[in-house]
Amino acid sequence: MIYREAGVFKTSYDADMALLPIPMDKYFVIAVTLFAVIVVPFISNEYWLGSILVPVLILSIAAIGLNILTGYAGQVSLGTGAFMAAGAYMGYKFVTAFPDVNIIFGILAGGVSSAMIGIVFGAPSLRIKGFYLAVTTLAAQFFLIWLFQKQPWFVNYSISGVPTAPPREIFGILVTGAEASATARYVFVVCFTIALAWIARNLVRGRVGRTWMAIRDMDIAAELIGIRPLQTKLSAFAISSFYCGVAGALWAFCYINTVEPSAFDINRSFQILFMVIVGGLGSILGSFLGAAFIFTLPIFLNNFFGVLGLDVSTATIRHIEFMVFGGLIVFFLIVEPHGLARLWALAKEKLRMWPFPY
Amino acid sequence: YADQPIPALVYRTGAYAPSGIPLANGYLDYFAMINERDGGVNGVPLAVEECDTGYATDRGVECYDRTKGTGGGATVYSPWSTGITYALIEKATNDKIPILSMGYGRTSAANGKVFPYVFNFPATYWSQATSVVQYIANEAGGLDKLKGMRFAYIYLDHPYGKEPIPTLDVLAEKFGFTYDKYPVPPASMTEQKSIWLQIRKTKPDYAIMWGWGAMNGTAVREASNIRFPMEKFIGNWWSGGNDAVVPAGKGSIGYKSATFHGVGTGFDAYKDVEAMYAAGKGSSADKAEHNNPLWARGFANAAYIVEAIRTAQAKFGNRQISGEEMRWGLENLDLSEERIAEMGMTGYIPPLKITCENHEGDNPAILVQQWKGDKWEIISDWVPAMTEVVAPLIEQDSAQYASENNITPRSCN
Amino acid sequence: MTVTDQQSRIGEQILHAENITLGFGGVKALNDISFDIRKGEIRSIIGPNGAGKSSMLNVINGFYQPQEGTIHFKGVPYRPMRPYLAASNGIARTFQNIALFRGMSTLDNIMTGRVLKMKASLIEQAFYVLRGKKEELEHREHVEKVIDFLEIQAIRRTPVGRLPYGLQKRVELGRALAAEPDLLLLDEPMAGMNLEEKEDMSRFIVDVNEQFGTTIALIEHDMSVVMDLSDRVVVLDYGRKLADGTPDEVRGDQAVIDAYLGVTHE
Amino acid sequence: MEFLQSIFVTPFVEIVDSPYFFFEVFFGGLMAGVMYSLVALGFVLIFKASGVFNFSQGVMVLFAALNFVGLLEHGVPIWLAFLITMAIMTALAFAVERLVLRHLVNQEPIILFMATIGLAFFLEGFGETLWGSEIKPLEVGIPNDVWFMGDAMIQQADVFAAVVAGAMVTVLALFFHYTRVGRALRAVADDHQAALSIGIPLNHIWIIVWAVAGVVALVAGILWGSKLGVQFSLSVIALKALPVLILGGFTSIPGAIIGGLIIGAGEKVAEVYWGSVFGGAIEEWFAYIVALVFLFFRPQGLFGDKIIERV
Amino acid sequence: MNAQAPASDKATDQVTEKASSALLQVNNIEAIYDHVILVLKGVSFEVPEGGIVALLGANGAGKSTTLKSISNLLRAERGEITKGSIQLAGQRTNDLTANEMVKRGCVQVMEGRHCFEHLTVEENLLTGAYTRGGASDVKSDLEKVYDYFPRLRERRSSQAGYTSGGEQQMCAIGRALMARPKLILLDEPSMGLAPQLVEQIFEIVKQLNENEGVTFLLAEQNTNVALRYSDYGYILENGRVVLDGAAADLANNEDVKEFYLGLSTQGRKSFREVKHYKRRKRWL
Ligand SMILES: Nc1ncnc2c1ncn2[C@@H]1O[C@H](COP(=O)(O)OP(=O)(O)OP(=O)(O)O)[C@@H](O)[C@H]1O
Ligand SMILES: Nc1ncnc2c1ncn2[C@@H]1O[C@H](COP(=O)(O)OP(=O)(O)OP(=O)(O)O)[C@@H](O)[C@H]1O
Ligand SMILES: [Mg+2]
Ligand SMILES: [Mg+2]
Repeated sequence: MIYREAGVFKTSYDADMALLPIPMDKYFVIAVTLFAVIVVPFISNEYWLGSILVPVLILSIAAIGLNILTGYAGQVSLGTGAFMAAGAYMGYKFVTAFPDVNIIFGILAGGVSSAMIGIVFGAPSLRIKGFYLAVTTLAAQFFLIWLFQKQPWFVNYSISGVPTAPPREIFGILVTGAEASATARYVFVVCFTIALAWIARNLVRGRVGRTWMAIRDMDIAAELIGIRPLQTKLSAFAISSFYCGVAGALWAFCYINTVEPSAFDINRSFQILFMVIVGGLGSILGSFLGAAFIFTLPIFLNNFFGVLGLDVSTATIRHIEFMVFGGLIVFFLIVEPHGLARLWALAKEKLRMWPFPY
Repeated sequence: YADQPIPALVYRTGAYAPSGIPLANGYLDYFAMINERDGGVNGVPLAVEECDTGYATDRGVECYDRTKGTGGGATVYSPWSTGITYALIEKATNDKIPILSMGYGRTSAANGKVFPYVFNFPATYWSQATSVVQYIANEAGGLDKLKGMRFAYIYLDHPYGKEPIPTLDVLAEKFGFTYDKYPVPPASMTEQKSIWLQIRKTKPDYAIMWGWGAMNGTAVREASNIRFPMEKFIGNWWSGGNDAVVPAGKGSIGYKSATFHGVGTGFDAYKDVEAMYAAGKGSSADKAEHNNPLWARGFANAAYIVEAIRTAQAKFGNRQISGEEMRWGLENLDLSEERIAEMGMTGYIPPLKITCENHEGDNPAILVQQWKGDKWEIISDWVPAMTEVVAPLIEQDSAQYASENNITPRSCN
Repeated sequence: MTVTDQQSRIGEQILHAENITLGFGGVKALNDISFDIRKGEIRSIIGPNGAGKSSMLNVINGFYQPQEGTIHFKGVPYRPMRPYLAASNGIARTFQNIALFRGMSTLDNIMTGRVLKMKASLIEQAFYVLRGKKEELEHREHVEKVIDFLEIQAIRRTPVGRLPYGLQKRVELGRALAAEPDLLLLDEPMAGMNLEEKEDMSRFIVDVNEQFGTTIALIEHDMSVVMDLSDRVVVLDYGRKLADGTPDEVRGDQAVIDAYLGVTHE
Repeated sequence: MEFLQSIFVTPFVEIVDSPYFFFEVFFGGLMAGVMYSLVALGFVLIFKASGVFNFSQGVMVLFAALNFVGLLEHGVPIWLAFLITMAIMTALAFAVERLVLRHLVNQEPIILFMATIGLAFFLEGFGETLWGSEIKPLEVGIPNDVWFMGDAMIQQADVFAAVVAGAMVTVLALFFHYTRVGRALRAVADDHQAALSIGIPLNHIWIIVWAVAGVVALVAGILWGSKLGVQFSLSVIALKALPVLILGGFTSIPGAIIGGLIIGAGEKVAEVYWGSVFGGAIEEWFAYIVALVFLFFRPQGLFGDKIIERV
Repeated sequence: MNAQAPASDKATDQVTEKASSALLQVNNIEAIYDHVILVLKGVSFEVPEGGIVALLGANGAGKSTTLKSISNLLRAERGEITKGSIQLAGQRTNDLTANEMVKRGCVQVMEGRHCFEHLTVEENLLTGAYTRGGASDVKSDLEKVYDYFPRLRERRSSQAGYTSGGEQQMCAIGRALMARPKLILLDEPSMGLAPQLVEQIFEIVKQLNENEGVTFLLAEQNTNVALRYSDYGYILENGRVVLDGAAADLANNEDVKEFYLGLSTQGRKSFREVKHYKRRKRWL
């Protein structure tokens, strides 16, 4: 037995209800966290920090957000991009309006305003269900992007329409804008990610999380045992949008350094959706796995052929990249419809039984 | 000598591929030709590395980060996308790598005091807007004729499409014409019926288009559907590729567009390219594609870069030059008629002089080309921009930018 | 059980349904039905398939809105009635076609039974502090009692979707019990169970009824169970009320035999 | 005040004082709607018959069109090209069933949805590797002239498209409702496992619908392609089909066309008469708002199957 | 299939010789869900041509799984047979698809109804006849089913999703009959049916069996009825057959009496009187 949960006895419900009841998991997670915050910045170079890890982490936040909505509360949404945009634009407004308020609040402000918008666009979910709802969330996608484009107010009337993320410091270190070092931006983002992931975990295993899942699994039954559908769904929309908003703000401030609509177009929404599904619906861990997988796969493939040094035009590479990408998504779904997270869990089960087949 | 690393952020895939492919081909063909014909720039071979952005900003940023370090530091970037350009301006400035966003990107970057590392010669959107109006005036027989005219402005509802609006407002003010705005949402570029029905109703004197991707073709198509007089329909230089006229077939004959370089097949430089093709080198393109203004644009862009490298080498020696040195090269670029003739590009690109404070060049101007059904033809001579109109706008916007990002403009003397 | 302590167990009316009429387009699922449930009794509803039994329960906990008639619960009339109101008034139920939250573990399923009793704010939950934490623990403790009571400790953490039918029914009962209801509606809790399990189930029902004094409305097709457990039985037949009385009265009733029981077999 | 006027008064004044123009806009809208319906139809077919929300429908349109022009460019006569492409789309259906659906029997809808997105990526890459990403003109002799009704101008091409769409819808609707296979298709959509248990061969069923959807995609591709030229953007028109889809109802074939007409006319009229008030380009989201409003009263769309809620 | 397969196949062949009359043979099958959850641990039994065989056993014993493995519906639940073989009329059927099984005349009525919600009751029944193509006698069969279940005739035109639990159950059974199968696998047919309907259903089973020679394999909780109507029975306990015999013998087996029929020596005891300390006996 390599991995074991048997033989671990809990003496209190407190212990049993801890975030990670199984010591092995706990140590693992703690180790990873410390590693991410302390070690990574030193061992990895600027490209990895700035162009792989930062975006992956930010997208993970968004993925967690969508996962709360789709994976836990069962409301499929295609409007993620718009909610990210809301975070980005409102965050920008806030930061420029209050230049000397700590940037952290700027980011959070983005999240909060996005949450409010989320509530508005979540309202139809009471009556509209399933794919019908999914498609209606596109209304949010298109309307919001349109709005942010149309109203010069959102970009402080800059003629170009694409404001750059203002540089801001924490403890005298630049964390946003292009001048900020990759390391600083990474640490800033990773802290956000960890905090938000932890909160998400608390939420989904607690009361509100259970009500979400109840609504997801059988909304009528849920209502009959006293769960209020509207409240529950809206809370899911709000929190989900909050996460997306924060992600959007970080995306604009710590990654692409500009607040521009096309960064949050419908393709973004789909990208996040892939992450959630490939990673695993209803799994925080999955959100991370999914984000990492979906974001890095194309880049990997793209480099991969380069590495092979075979003389194919970039176009062909890109097309093959598309094919492989699509192929892999299907492949993974077939191997394990419940995503990478489930694969991980199965692996653990196998480990538990190892060396016996089952 | 170490090779001169030139990462090429191209897009041969995605929604904008039809425009991206010829651009990329032209761009790469010139570098390839230099390597083939002269064995590089003064013996320094150009190491061109493609990275496909698919026109997506984040992908472009990733490409930039991935390639900026290669071969001892990238020389210069041409992002070929307004979005990517915006995202790269600060990054590149930090990394001391110049950006040549030729006829796109941030117009106010023309102010070299605030944007030391960004160049957008030979002309900016705002200059272009003025030139287009100028051209219309010329056609009508004088600026005074503009009074009371009514234009339709069809644009991609995106920062790119909205850029010239401030300029047009000023001009409308100045010359007493009016214009209706018709934004085309990026997500439904292919759906313009309502717009063209309105145009059919309002019967404007001219239709001006700031389009991109599938929007161009659709617009021309719809225009021909409602029987709009094509010679009164003029697109900007990104609406002047073959992709704009192909869908409408015969219907698009007569459609006009701006360009900031010559088109056609006659130029001497092209002969060397064809020679290279014959030798089985160069891009997949065949000489037929040379007629596509977008190919020519990529080609011209590369030519400017190579000339800038020469200029830099003249100062720093014939070796691989750094991004910073390249910046100097670009800033001191001075293309005389003679030099252009040597390049075999007479009539293809105008003489040009870049200075520290003016990164747009000394005489922004456009040509107007017209689609003849099988090829584009230049039907005007250089139409200069109204710099007196544009300059203050550039001042204003770059000033706002500087203050927002607490930049103190450098002095140029 | 002797008559006397039955009286002591059973109190006054807790629920009273008057002339309930419910139709769906053509079909009249319920036609002018009136009956009452007394506190602490086990009240069975039987009748042929499609008689309107489940519909009756759906009316009682507000999932269907009857076209006519009113329902008094604990003396207060209510209509229209939203399901979650019914729940907060103390009506819990199980379903004919199992309606568990398939994606969740047994534990979580039963915990959801207690949502109405949890008051922690979102923030407290988010940071798992104060009430956020306290409640989780308290209620977990109560839920564990339920789990022990139903003898399902072993499957605490199994996703219910994987459980065999019988156990699912048991978990569903657990979820209902967790809410500590005053009135418990059971829709065919023993369908698809073998004798042993039926015995267990009956045991639970009786205990719930006797220990916690919970009033129970029971739909069941297994006559022996119904006759043994219930204090009073109401018989529905295609929307009409056919008979109402003690098991023995009902068993004797010819109409009931024809319409429903058919040949008695034991 | 004068904002309110520009919303509630001016537009109607305009409508009244140039009715021809209104008719033109309205009719143009209807025709645009028909074009959406062509794409929506493909969605409906597959959803109705297997409960799969086939996101790759848009790309299938592109793929079909690419093959079609590709063949034409190689000098294949139109009718032959059409047949060959049909064959290709059928082959595609086979492949999809074998390699994808077969392994995902009885999974949640969203998983299948996701799989089709994966498929979309693959097809896009595949199609463009085969035929390249350049824009290709498509000329199949669809009438390109105009008729005039008074001042109002009517595109013959639009009318042609409308006729084609109408014909397809009628045929398919009849097929689904009155044939044994049609019934089986609906059964599959309801419950894969039960369908299996009574011997409905899921794989055949799926091949059938995907093949049919493929052909629908081809027709859509040809009509759109000859309008825009065959290029990547063809796959994006799927987005325009979605509001049509929910408005008409995922499971209703006539719904696809009627939804299309409503959306088309609605958004065009809105854009022309109210767009300017809001700064233009509102039709993009307006379609969704319209759909939303309808859904609020009929959550299953105008003609979709009622969502059954029982306990 | 894994390594043991050939071996077990040989075994089967011998079996085939031994009892060739068996319409269905299940030889030592192991079934597993999700690659990890082992449910059937070597189940063997056989169903003779024209017989009625009952599978009894507690919840989770694996009855449904067994039936699903026979009808090959297991795959649709990410389950698979990892060992052993199943033979229908002497031919190995492990690798057939579900609809091929139906074509060969083996239909399963699944546990928990599974009607087609959006189709009307009648359409449900008609789809049942899918494998028979456009056969002309479908109409008459439809009538026959309606005669069996008059209630269905009343509700024929309402969507199955809106019918009551029992009505759905009837619908599911009727649907299976429409396929004119040789072998019907009934999973808990009596579940949720009113008493006289239960009797009725088993009467129907009997009729079909006698008049039309249909063979039945039923997984049933209502041991009492099941044993009265079937002629042979197998008792399953978590994945293994623990007892089998002629229905009559089983009915008289003391343990069966006590734990499945609830008839202890002093007759049936009331459900109220069930004792908490009741010894729960298991064969293993
Ligand atoms: N939502 C509904 N829409 C239409 N008809 C309905 C609906 N709910 C119930 N019915 C009909 O009302 C009648 C009673 O249904 P109900 O479920 O109450 O029967 P039941 O007594 O529970 O039968 P069973 O014992 O089989 O569960 C049935 O004929 C059913 O078809
Ligand atoms: N889809 C599934 N995934 C995982 N495990 C399953 C699945 N279906 C059934 N099982 C497991 O297989 C075992 C047997 O289930 P099965 O349904 O065959 O029992 P059963 O005898 O039919 O019980 P019942 O009489 O309640 O129907 C159960 O322990 C159950 O947990
Ligand atoms: Mg019922
Ligand atoms: Mg079973």
